[in-house]
Amino acid sequence: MNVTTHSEIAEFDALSGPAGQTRGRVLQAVFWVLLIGFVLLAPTMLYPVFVMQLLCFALFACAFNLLIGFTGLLSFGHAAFFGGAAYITGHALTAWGVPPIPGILLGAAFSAALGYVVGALAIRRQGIYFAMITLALAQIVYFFALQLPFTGGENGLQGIPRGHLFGLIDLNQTLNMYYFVAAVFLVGFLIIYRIIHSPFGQVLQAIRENEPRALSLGYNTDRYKLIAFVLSATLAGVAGSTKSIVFQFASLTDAHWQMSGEVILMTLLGGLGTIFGPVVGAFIVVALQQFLSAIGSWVQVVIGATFIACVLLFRRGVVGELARWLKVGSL
Amino acid sequence: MTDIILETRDLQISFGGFLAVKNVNLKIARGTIHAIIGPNGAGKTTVFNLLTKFHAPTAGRILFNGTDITSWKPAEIANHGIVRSFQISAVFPHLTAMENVRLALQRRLGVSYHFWRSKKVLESLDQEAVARLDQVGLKDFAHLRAVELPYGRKRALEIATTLALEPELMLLDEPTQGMGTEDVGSVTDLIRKVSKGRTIIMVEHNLGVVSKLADTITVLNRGEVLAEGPYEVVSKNQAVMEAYMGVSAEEAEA
Amino acid sequence: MSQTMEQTTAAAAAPLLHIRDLHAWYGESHILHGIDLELAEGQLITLLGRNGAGRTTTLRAIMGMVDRRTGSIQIRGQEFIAKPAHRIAPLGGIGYCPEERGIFASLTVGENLMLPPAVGEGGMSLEEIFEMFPNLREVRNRMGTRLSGGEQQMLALARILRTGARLLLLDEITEGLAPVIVKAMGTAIRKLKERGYTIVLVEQNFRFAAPLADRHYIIEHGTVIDRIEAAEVGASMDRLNHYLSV
Amino acid sequence: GISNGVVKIGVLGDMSGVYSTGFSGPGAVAAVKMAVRDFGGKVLGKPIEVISADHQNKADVASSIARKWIDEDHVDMIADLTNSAVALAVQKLASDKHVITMTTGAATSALTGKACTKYGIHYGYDTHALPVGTATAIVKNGGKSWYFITADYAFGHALQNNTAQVVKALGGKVVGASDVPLGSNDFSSYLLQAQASGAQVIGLANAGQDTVNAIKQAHEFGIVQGGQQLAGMLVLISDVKSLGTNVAKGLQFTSAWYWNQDAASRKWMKEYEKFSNGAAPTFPHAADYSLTMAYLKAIKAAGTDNADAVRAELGKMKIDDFFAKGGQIRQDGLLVHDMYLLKVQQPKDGPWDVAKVVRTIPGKDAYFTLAKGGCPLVKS
Amino acid sequence: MDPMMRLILAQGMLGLNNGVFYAMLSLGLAIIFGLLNVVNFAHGALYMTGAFVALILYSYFGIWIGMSWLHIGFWPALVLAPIIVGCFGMLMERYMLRWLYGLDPIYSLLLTFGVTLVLQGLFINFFNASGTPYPGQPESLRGVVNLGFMMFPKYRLFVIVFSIVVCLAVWFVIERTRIGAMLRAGTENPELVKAFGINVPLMITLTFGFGSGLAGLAGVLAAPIYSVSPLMGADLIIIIFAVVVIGGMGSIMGAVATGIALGLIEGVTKVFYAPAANTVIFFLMVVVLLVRPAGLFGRTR
Ligand SMILES: Nc1ncnc2c1ncn2[C@@H]1O[C@H](COP(=O)(O)OP(=O)(O)OP(=O)(O)O)[C@@H](O)[C@H]1O
Ligand SMILES: Nc1ncnc2c1ncn2[C@@H]1O[C@H](COP(=O)(O)OP(=O)(O)OP(=O)(O)O)[C@@H](O)[C@H]1O
Ligand SMILES: [Mg+2]
Ligand SMILES: [Mg+2]
Repeated sequence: MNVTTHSEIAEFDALSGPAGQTRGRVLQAVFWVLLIGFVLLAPTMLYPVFVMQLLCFALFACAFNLLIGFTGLLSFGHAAFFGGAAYITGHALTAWGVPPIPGILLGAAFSAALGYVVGALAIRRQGIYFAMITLALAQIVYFFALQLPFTGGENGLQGIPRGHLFGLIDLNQTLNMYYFVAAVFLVGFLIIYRIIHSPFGQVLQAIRENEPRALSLGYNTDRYKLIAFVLSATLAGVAGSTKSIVFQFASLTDAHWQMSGEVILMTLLGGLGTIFGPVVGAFIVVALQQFLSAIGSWVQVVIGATFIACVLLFRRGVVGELARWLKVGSL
Repeated sequence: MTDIILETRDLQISFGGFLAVKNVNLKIARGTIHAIIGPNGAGKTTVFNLLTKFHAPTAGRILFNGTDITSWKPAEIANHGIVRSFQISAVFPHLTAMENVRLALQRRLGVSYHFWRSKKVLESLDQEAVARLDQVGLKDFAHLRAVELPYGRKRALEIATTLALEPELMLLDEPTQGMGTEDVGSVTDLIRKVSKGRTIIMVEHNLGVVSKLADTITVLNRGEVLAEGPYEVVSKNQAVMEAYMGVSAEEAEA
Repeated sequence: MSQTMEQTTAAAAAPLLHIRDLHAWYGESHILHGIDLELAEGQLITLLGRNGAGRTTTLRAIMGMVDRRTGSIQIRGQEFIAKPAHRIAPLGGIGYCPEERGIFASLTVGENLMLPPAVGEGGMSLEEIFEMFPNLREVRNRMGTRLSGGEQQMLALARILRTGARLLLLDEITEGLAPVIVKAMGTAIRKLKERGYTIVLVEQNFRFAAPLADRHYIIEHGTVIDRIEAAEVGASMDRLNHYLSV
Repeated sequence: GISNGVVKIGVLGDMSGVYSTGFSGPGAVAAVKMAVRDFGGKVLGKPIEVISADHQNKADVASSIARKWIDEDHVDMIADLTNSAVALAVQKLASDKHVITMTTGAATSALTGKACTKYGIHYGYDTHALPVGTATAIVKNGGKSWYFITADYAFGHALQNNTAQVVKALGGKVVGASDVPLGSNDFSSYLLQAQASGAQVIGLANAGQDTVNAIKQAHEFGIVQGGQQLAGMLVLISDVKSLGTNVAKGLQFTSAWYWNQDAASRKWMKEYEKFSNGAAPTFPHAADYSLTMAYLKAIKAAGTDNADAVRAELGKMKIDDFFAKGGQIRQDGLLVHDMYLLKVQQPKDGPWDVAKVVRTIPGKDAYFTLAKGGCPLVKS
Repeated sequence: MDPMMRLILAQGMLGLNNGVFYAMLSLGLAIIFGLLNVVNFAHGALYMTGAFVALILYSYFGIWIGMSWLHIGFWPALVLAPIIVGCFGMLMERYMLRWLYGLDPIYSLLLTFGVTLVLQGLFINFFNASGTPYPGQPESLRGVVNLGFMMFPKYRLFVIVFSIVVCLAVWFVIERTRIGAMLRAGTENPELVKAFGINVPLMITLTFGFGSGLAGLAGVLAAPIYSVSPLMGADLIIIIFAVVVIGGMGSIMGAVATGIALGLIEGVTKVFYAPAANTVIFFLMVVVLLVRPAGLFGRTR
């Protein structure tokens, strides 16, 4: 029996002695400062809606990374959770007049449930099959998004009201909306950071690196994988819900497989299995789309080429390469 | 009558019609080291996989301390004290040696599903983890990542991790494979040391190691038990000589 | 061109196969720890040793079928250590018969037989092969794995004879065969030797190998621990028994 | 005065998808630019700038572009908005931000009905006006039972509903419908369903390439030979061209404009062909030209580009040019003007003369009345 | 005949028509997967490229070389397009995928996904996202055949027969020829095949080329039926993935049979509940996963 099945994703061979560890800590601190500083100050320098979009996708990518980077499972159907939650939140806000935060929670709950079903089915097969199955299941979700009466089919759910936070703060004010999104992002990011650095996270990493061994140590790996899947789906849902409030829109684009591909690109580009990588990756991809939109559909070519370059030349991603270059364990 | 910790009854598995293990009846006495030898492809690893539920047997039963465990899941087996090592070194390469061992200890705390807690809660285990590493001579390497350890040390780490689960029954698949001579010696000593108070089943090609360690030897050939007994008995067995060494009867007499 | 000339002259004097300090790894497992051996054109040597000693790995290392190898492998004076796996057989004129026989389950006997491409002049014709292994003629259209162990072994040998290889690496060709077939294999190997083939034989069955070999190498733990010429076998029986006994 | 010292017109259209060749696309941008040129490039002494973008037929893409145009680039008016889902989304968003939209490519009558807005103008045609000509003619000719093949989004459903109303009002009936995703490339299975339904008429509530594909495949499967009639509810002359007049023979369709309808139109057509390097215009392109002119004239008349003032001016103006005859923009934002029922013919006046005008439908018959539209703004 | 029966048969014919495309595509995918362990996401894009090559040969190539009267028609395209697409596939294997062997197969999936985006983007840029009709359908295949229960276009009938013949031919080549024997042997035990002196890397390149060529061929066949559009392969590839999960990657014939069967099922579903037709395959996939995780013809790898 072949037991060397640990995935080679994010294979670091950099040495990290004690010196590397201190350096790693310093660098992490730098990243934290940069991140929080950026989140707080960005709307003064950049178009706030653009930054909100960035943050939503960054959260989405981080949630996705929880699965691929820290559990070693490539889901090719994460758009289902992102888009699905967007629809649920949109509907709750539009039709039932639910306030924003309960709306987001509803979306997240939906994604969690959906994640449970998809995850339970998909973990029956491994590796490449896992990817194909998640893709196909996401396609079913897409079908429902297209067919169910409340989703508005190809029109999408339009004009979702942003509403008032705690009945007080008007989210139609751009800056209010912005800081709400920033808060959601930071909370989500912290949750992910905590999951990675929890006892549970340790087991996930063990499973990623050597599943049979983890199994022989008495860990019910399928259960852990499923929980990780559900967590990832839930947070992806939070990102989707928030985005639907920002743009007042839930549409098929959010649930389309190309979205699943984009989130993979963001994560890969930033660095699979790194903490800050997906944020950086999301920034690069969203900014690329934004600034390249002038050249129209060439965007897709550029995105595709980035994908190829990433896979061929720097599989560790921007942050992963940086970590290796600075010889620190993880960022 | 000896105390039997593990027993198999007519254990059998076929892969697409190919019987890799046929009618294997093992009785492992508590507190002994039991070696399984046999030519490549005899089914040794497969027997291990059956015992630890990585494969489901096509027929037969497995009894552990008298309980039928045939239908248990791999994780359950491990939780009841049967832990295995692997033919190829099985560590978590990007975790430090200490974290490797700690993963085995961690289950005891019952926090493994706690994704909302900081892993600082695990630090209470650090001391014990280091002690375990010390047992196998890896104390000084506690903070190196496993991928950075030389091969022999990885095997030692694997054994330390396995031990940390305090298994009643340890299964070691070719613990000395791919090691230099010095390492073989130290691992042999290590196994002898840790065998106190527990039962070990091991697969090993290196007969030097087997003869030094094993109380009982089972010889497998083509999925079947060919002979069983202490080293002196098995090594005189005619069938074993032929099947395993290819020395025919006349030659042995000559 | 003069260089090629030199090589050919050198080859005539040098052994056909010359291995020095061969190390090999599977992944991280360091299996061979420095193998040295040599044999001249037309000779037959055996690699003896216990299970797991590394004899199979030696042959696989020659064929480039390990994850990493270092040292030197010269065939007719040409260095092979850095050659990619698929160039080794044609360049060296080698036929390899693997331990598990390597019969392809999804191919018929005929297809299995015709699969390896020619690596040299003068390969046996189908007629010659069927003469040598009459059993194979009848089972030509059967699927590879529906053969008895003995037939599979014959097929594995036969298919490399077809290729015109002059250097044969044979791994445990008597493994698990009935005595009568072992005998037949013995006859076949003897015939091949008479025809001038050069052969490396990995064997557990010393009785089978002894009368055929010019020299025995004893391998343990990935190194050659002893080397016994055919003539010395009688005198060295004790030593041999010690190496090989359980 | 002019905000930011420039009048910015954003052409938000389908630049690469199913509607990029007939309804929108580079042809629409050209029409708007030509209008700006013809207006003199300046209004109230300030330059006029035209920017454009591709909404890829996705309402979300469109709204985020529109949002950015309005927030960041200070666009004063958004034109074209082909695709009903896009138009509905952008019209609402822009109105919330007090920016005028002048939709032309999109057809749904909801734009000036339930979903009407203060600054949203629907210019050219709508799903109510289309069947009035075509469906009436067909039902009166005996095509009483209908089966619809419908583009599965706002536009298709609106067109199907409006057509069904006309059919029922004249005593016909609808026996079934198939919803087909936008941009589908195989209509054969839907056509078979339609065939099996036994309906006399297969109504195509779709547009552009979809309509062309459906008609072509109906011919391939011998459905027309089998005795059923096809009715394209929204057909452009470019569609007729790509079908070929043989396949399209006998087809009747309703259009907001036909280039060969009068001298002014022929003249404009020539100008446009010159301006856009030989590309022939469709009626939405003509509408794009006409609406730009109207908008600029309104600014000039109002003396400012302030949305409220310009909108008021647009409501007051008589719109009467080569494109719109007897046109008037109502309170709900709808431009009411005459429509034409065309019939495919063998070309006489050059390659684009694929049809002839059979009947002119006066604006008041073609469009719904203010009261019937259901626009909430109209109450007072 | 009962009209319901008629409709079922008619939709079944269309389903068969789709099914042969599924079969041909999953066949190519299975061949590539079998030998290289690469799941080629770009397979759909290669199919699309095949269709475009046919379109370009007919409508544009002449203009490009300044001979606007030149239209390279369907029959030459049927030969040329697979060759061109096959060559592209070989370049892709040789200069990209090769660097990823030995890594987690996920990377090759991602790489081919990237290739898909690039190809789609390029064709959108040059031909826009909507379909362009392929005008080169051969005269001899125009018109309809009366099947008794429906009028069926001759061309589609040709496609069904031709594709089945191609699938059988591929099956024959793989199961009955020496080249096929090498391929099968390579799938089973590439190491040993290499040791026999067969240039396995070259064989892999050629196989990839062949699999890609099959996709290209399917593209040419599709061109006259569906209008040629940059996105024509995008949704198809996901269906093909589901086909592969249902059928398992076990056997060549398994891929073909599953493809055709699913096309038929899809077609018949249209009769009863048309909106579900696009998804029935995915539901089937779920059922198969629950009952036989390895797929209908699959062996676990
Ligand atoms: N999952 C499997 N599917 C099919 N055949 C298998 C599987 N696992 C093992 N086998 C076959 O079962 C037989 C026994 O294999 P096993 O690995 O148990 O041998 P072993 O005695 O451990 O040999 P070695 O000393 O080489 O490790 C072999 O012929 C092997 O090919
Ligand atoms: N693919 C592999 N990966 C890791 N270790 C391996 C592999 N193949 C063989 N080994 C190990 O290498 C060592 C030498 O094996 P080898 O097959 O060369 O032995 P051998 O002398 O031929 O014995 P046998 O009589 O069993 O054939 C053994 O310990 C074996 O377990
Ligand atoms: Mg083994
Ligand atoms: Mg061997």
